[in-house]
Amino acid sequence: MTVMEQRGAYRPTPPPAWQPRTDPAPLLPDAEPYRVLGTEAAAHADPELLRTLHARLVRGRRYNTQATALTKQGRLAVYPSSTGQEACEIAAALALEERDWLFPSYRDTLAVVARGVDPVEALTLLRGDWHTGYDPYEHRVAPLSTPLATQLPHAVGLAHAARLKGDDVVALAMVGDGGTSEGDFHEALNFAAVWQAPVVFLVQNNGFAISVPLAKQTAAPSLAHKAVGYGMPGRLVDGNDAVAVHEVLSDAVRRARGGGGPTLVEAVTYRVEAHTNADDATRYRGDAEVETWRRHDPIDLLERELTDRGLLGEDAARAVREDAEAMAADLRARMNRDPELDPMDLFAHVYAEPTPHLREQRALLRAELEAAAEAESGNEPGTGTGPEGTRR
Amino acid sequence: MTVMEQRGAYRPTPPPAWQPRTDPAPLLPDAEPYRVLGTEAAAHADPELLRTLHARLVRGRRYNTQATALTKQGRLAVYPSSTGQEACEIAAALALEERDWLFPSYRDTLAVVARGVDPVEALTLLRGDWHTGYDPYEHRVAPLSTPLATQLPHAVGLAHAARLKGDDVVALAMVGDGGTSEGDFHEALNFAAVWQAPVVFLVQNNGFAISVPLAKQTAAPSLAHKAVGYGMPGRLVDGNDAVAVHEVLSDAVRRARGGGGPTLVEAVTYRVEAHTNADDATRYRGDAEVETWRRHDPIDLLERELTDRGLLGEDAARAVREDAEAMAADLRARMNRDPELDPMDLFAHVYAEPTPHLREQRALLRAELEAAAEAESGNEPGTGTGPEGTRR
Amino acid sequence: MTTVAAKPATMAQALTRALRDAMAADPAVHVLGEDVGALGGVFRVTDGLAKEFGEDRCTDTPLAEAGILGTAVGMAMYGLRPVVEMQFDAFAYPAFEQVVSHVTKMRNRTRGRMPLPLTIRVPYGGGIGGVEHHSDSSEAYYMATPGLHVVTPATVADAYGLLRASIASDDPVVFLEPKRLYWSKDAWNPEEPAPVEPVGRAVVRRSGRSATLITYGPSLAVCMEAAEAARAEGWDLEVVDLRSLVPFDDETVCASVRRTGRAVVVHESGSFGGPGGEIAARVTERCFHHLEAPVLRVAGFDIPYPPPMLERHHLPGVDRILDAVGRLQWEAES
Amino acid sequence: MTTVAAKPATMAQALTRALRDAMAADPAVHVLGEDVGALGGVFRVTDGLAKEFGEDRCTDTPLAEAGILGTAVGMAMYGLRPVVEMQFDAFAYPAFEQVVSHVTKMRNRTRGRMPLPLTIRVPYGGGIGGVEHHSDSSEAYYMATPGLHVVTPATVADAYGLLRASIASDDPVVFLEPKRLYWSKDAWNPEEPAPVEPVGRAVVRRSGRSATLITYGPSLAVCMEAAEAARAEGWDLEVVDLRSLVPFDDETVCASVRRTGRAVVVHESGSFGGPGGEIAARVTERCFHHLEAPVLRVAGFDIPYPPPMLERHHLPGVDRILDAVGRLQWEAES
Ligand SMILES: Cc1ncc(C[n+]2csc(CCOP(=O)(O)OP(=O)(O)O)c2C)c(N)n1
Ligand SMILES: Cc1ncc(C[n+]2csc(CCOP(=O)(O)OP(=O)(O)O)c2C)c(N)n1
Ligand SMILES: [Mg+2]
Ligand SMILES: [Mg+2]
Repeated sequence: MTVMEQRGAYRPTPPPAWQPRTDPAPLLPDAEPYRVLGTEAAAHADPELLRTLHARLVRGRRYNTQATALTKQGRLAVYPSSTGQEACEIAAALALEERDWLFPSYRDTLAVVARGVDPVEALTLLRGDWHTGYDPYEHRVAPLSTPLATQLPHAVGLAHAARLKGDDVVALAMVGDGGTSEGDFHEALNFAAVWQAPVVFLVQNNGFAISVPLAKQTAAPSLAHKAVGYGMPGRLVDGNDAVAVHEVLSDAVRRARGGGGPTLVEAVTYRVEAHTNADDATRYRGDAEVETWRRHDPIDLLERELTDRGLLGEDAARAVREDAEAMAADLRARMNRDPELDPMDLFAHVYAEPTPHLREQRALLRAELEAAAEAESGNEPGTGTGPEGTRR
Repeated sequence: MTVMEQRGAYRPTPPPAWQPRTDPAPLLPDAEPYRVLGTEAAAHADPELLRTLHARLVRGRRYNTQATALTKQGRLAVYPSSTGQEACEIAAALALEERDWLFPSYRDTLAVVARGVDPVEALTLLRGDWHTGYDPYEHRVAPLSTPLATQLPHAVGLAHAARLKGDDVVALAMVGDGGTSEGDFHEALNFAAVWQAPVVFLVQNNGFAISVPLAKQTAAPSLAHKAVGYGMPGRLVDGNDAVAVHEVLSDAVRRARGGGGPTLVEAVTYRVEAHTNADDATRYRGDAEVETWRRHDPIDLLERELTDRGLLGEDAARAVREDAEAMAADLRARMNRDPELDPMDLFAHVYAEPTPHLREQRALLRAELEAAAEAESGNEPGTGTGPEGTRR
Repeated sequence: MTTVAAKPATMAQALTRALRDAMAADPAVHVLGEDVGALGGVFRVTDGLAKEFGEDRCTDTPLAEAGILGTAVGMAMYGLRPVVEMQFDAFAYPAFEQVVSHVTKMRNRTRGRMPLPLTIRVPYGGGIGGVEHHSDSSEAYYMATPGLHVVTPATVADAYGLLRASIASDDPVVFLEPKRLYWSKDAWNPEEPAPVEPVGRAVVRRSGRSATLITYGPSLAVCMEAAEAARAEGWDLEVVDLRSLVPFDDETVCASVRRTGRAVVVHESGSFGGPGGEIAARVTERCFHHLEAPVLRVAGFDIPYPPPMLERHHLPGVDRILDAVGRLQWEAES
Repeated sequence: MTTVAAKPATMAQALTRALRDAMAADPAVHVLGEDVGALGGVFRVTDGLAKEFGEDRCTDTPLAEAGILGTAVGMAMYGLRPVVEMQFDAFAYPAFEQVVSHVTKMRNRTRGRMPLPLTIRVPYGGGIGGVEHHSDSSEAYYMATPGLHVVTPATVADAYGLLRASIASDDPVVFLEPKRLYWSKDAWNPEEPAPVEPVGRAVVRRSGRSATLITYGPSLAVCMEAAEAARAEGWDLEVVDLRSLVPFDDETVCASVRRTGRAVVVHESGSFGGPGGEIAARVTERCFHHLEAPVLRVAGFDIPYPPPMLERHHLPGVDRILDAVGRLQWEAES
């Protein structure tokens, strides 16, 4: 039985007999973002989940500040911080089972690390020693990569393939509010809905695409409202409420896993830092707005709940901080070592086997490097290793 | 004052203070396609409009059958007939003022002709003597062209430009159900909504994209439901009810003209013929379905109404048929003359001025043609004019 | 296996057979694209596959080329071997970002951990009276993108063999199918297809001593005809069919040019920035002292592809090829 | 007009000035792209334009490159003269279909009735330590697409003059801005910019007798340095800056090569199917009997652009150029 047969093939009917192909009502998001923390529902939240989320968020925040500091020291080419968005990053990783797949956007290093990828390997792209530092198959995390929204169809294809193979695998794909404007967003959601692929799309609406505010990005009531146009449910959630995001994503993952098809989740959050360390946010927004959002900080929200319920003692809080500091210290130490690089790697993986043409170019580079090494050992050492520095 | 300021710039607010940026309710389409003919509302329809629509639809149908016949005679390379969809084609053209612009999809020759373009010039692309036969500025009709959905952003840009210049101009852009899956559809609708550009998007949902039925194209409740995701109203209409389509499009045009922004209209119709003369529709659909739709024919629907109300006498009906036959006879006669072609035109309009490189190539072709002409006049005539036939 | 005598088959039939055999041999092979299912593709190349292997193996997709290729990337990431059909050359452009930014970079990006064995079939070129946007030769774009193989058959047997090899390749392949050869026929035995070799070898289709015509795909037949006609002028032309633009078979091409000392590259694609520039440049770099004349190019003009009624003026024909051969400075020899 | 003494300006500043002057001179000129408004673009090239001309003249668009270019096409159809900014080379690919299927074809399609005077600004090339997808050289794609002009400045003064000329052109122009030259400085008087000539003329940046280096954009400075270093080897190199790849100035290039008898094409873009093949082929076609050696190419390798820490091995440097010059068969001369 094919995918289409399962769902009953649509046959066009003239308007006298017309009816909507799916009921739109359940697909529409609620008018307000779903929240747990600060509401009565919070009382029912599992204490263990609250503690785990809290520890992971604190660790995540520390990772962000450490990585930003490393850019100042020249150890990273660039870092797009997710400070303020940690609830989304961590919840996305935690909502998945080990066998599932994560498709991050370029900003989602934190989700990648939360999924289990080595914190240093997750930074390879931004450090600049290679494009992807980790084996995507080890933790089932697609490569971090910058072309926006292009990872979304990949997630759909992978989830579809897994389903065709009979594997119980869900893909969670992340994208920013800006990325929703790209054609790839549209095509991915449409394919996912038509194929009923087990995918969850998480849009982090952090208010900006670099300098462009949401009002110049869309006129929609919410980004979650886009879902109905594909025939999938749209869910709106407070992106700074880790418990709420975790719940909404877990529901969507469960739905996908059960054959219910894809879901679009919009998490309303805010990019508290500049776009990257290279950006100057004062050019396009004022402090007041940032301040409003700092008062809705995802870690604060969690801590308030934990403290109110007496779930975070002095010792536990210290342990969380120490764990985060240890991670940061390790990251610093390892990032302060220069990576070992072999320029010949440039030719190693362009094809399964280099073409004759590439073999020629590889030989040229090898000859240059050998000549340079000779010149260096024979003459003054330390004149650099690039072609420019080595001739004479 | 800029476009954005007029609309009040959105500023991100944390979820405690969150509210939808637009009210989604009025954007959602009705559950049933809007109909007039065959309902009580038909009694209020303007007799003059009914008669005009009828005459134009009959003429349109005749154009379709004539053009299809011309393909059989080898006078057209290909023809995608809009038989069964004439109500959409004609209503689209009639809903516009002269100063407005029409952006047709490749199937919409009929709308182009209904807009005033010469029936022969409208066929240039499909006849193959050039790409576009008419001057787009004469009747404000964008070139008929095949890459699907790519005309939609053009329409948005043109409407936006007109608005910036202070001109009272609306653009109506047509696309098929298949075309809604393209990224360009998404990007165009989003730009239009953000810019509040005076555009109307008309989707002719004719059930198929070549062989692919709608169920494999989308899982949405209707294509009109896509509108809410852009923050524009979606309207669903019986695409075989010329009066209903005309009314819905006229409303949307009026709204756009008044500064109310874009509208997405889905007209539910059916492609009664094969995709083009070259297609074999029996491979992917049965006769029964086609029959259901033939019983909901747009011309029949109109004629029933006109007859019921005594608005179409014997003489008037004959006049309508004769007018259509005269048009067809003229089309036949003119299409049966070989167009006059000058191969040197290939170089005339690539740039404002040919580059030196193109001048060289132009000289080569000219020399070849001159040699061929000489050979032909000197030797046996009639050996063809192409480079292949002329050397010896 | 019973031996079936070779009888005429079209290139389209050979391609269908290649897809079918590849799908039968490897359950990881999935075909997807617009109208590839019930219709069998607008050129009928996927005819019967959905019926034989089911719609999950041969899938009609929504109408969105970036989506088709983008989901195929995801499928390949999960271990499938997708074969994507782009309906026409010009309709592959929406998928260009996926080609350049992911298809060709995934293996390298992940140091070989995530290869993308996928084949992108693109009917290409003119000569079929197609209206605007139905006759593009887009090989220059793909050639200039490292990480792809670019393959194009010129014969019925190669259509089978090269498509099988492309699907079997662990690298992404753009497989360019010359539209105007779809209905060309050749004696070919589907039960005994030539052994499937990896792509990358050009072949000498006609031996000659005077000059070499270097060509591929839709222009091979024209070159063979030109070589025949050239005998009347006293020229004995060699014809090399590249079969793949990437990998490029310098060895076969240069061996021929060193023998003949003269060469003309022939293709439909525009000449400026087209394949011929690369070919002429690399042949010249490698054979400079064997050349009696510059390597010339006979190509489409550098204009948007003409409307059907004018395309014959654009396409490289026998006369234009012979004119170029005539300019190969024959006096210099004597 | 008061005369202001020439003082150092960056290429980015000259580009900003060109946009500002073009907008002031012609109300039809509109700038649009991602972050071009309040932010002034990620390279600050549109700095101040939204403030001076309003957001309707310098507009932050939604994040969708095909949408940006597609709407710009519509704006040009209505008589505006849009200048589109693509944020980085690799992020122009989503707009590729609009470039190939409409931008370059509208004038021809309509027999000149609907010209599309629009400029697509693309920051391109490497050398700035950019992460993956931020260092592509995409000129080969645009060169192979008839109907476009392809322009790229190598000096501060040219950045101003060529951008003004491109915006003034009635044809669509892809204007490639070498990222690594944005902060390069040169004495330049914004009040007395060089007269704006139409694009299409190459210029000899350094005269020499031994061999010609043919280059453009980001590689000009490297070639000038190489020419300086070559003096130690006894070579007196001429350097030609193409300034536009389309139109291509055969006259200036061939005059130089005929004088020197030897040539090397230098660019960052990959060599296979890259600009150098076309250039080498056409120079050879036109100057064959003047050539002492084949025209050689020094280019980026045919690999995905490397990560920042390895890019110096990829980019053509002085030594690689001198090595190529050394292979120009100098023995043959004596
Ligand atoms: C296709 C593409 N276009 C442009 C860019 C340049 N760019 C990088 S990040 C960014 C903004 C992204 O905004 P959003 O999607 O909201 O994600 P956020 O940065 O807020 O996480 C832009 C325009 C890109 N990376 N890819
Ligand atoms: C970008 C693009 N992809 C593919 C095609 C080939 N093609 C031509 S018509 C067609 C089907 C279009 O379906 P739809 O949009 O529903 O319009 P209809 O034919 O029903 O009027 C296809 C796939 C094309 N013209 N453009
Ligand atoms: Mg954002
Ligand atoms: Mg349709």
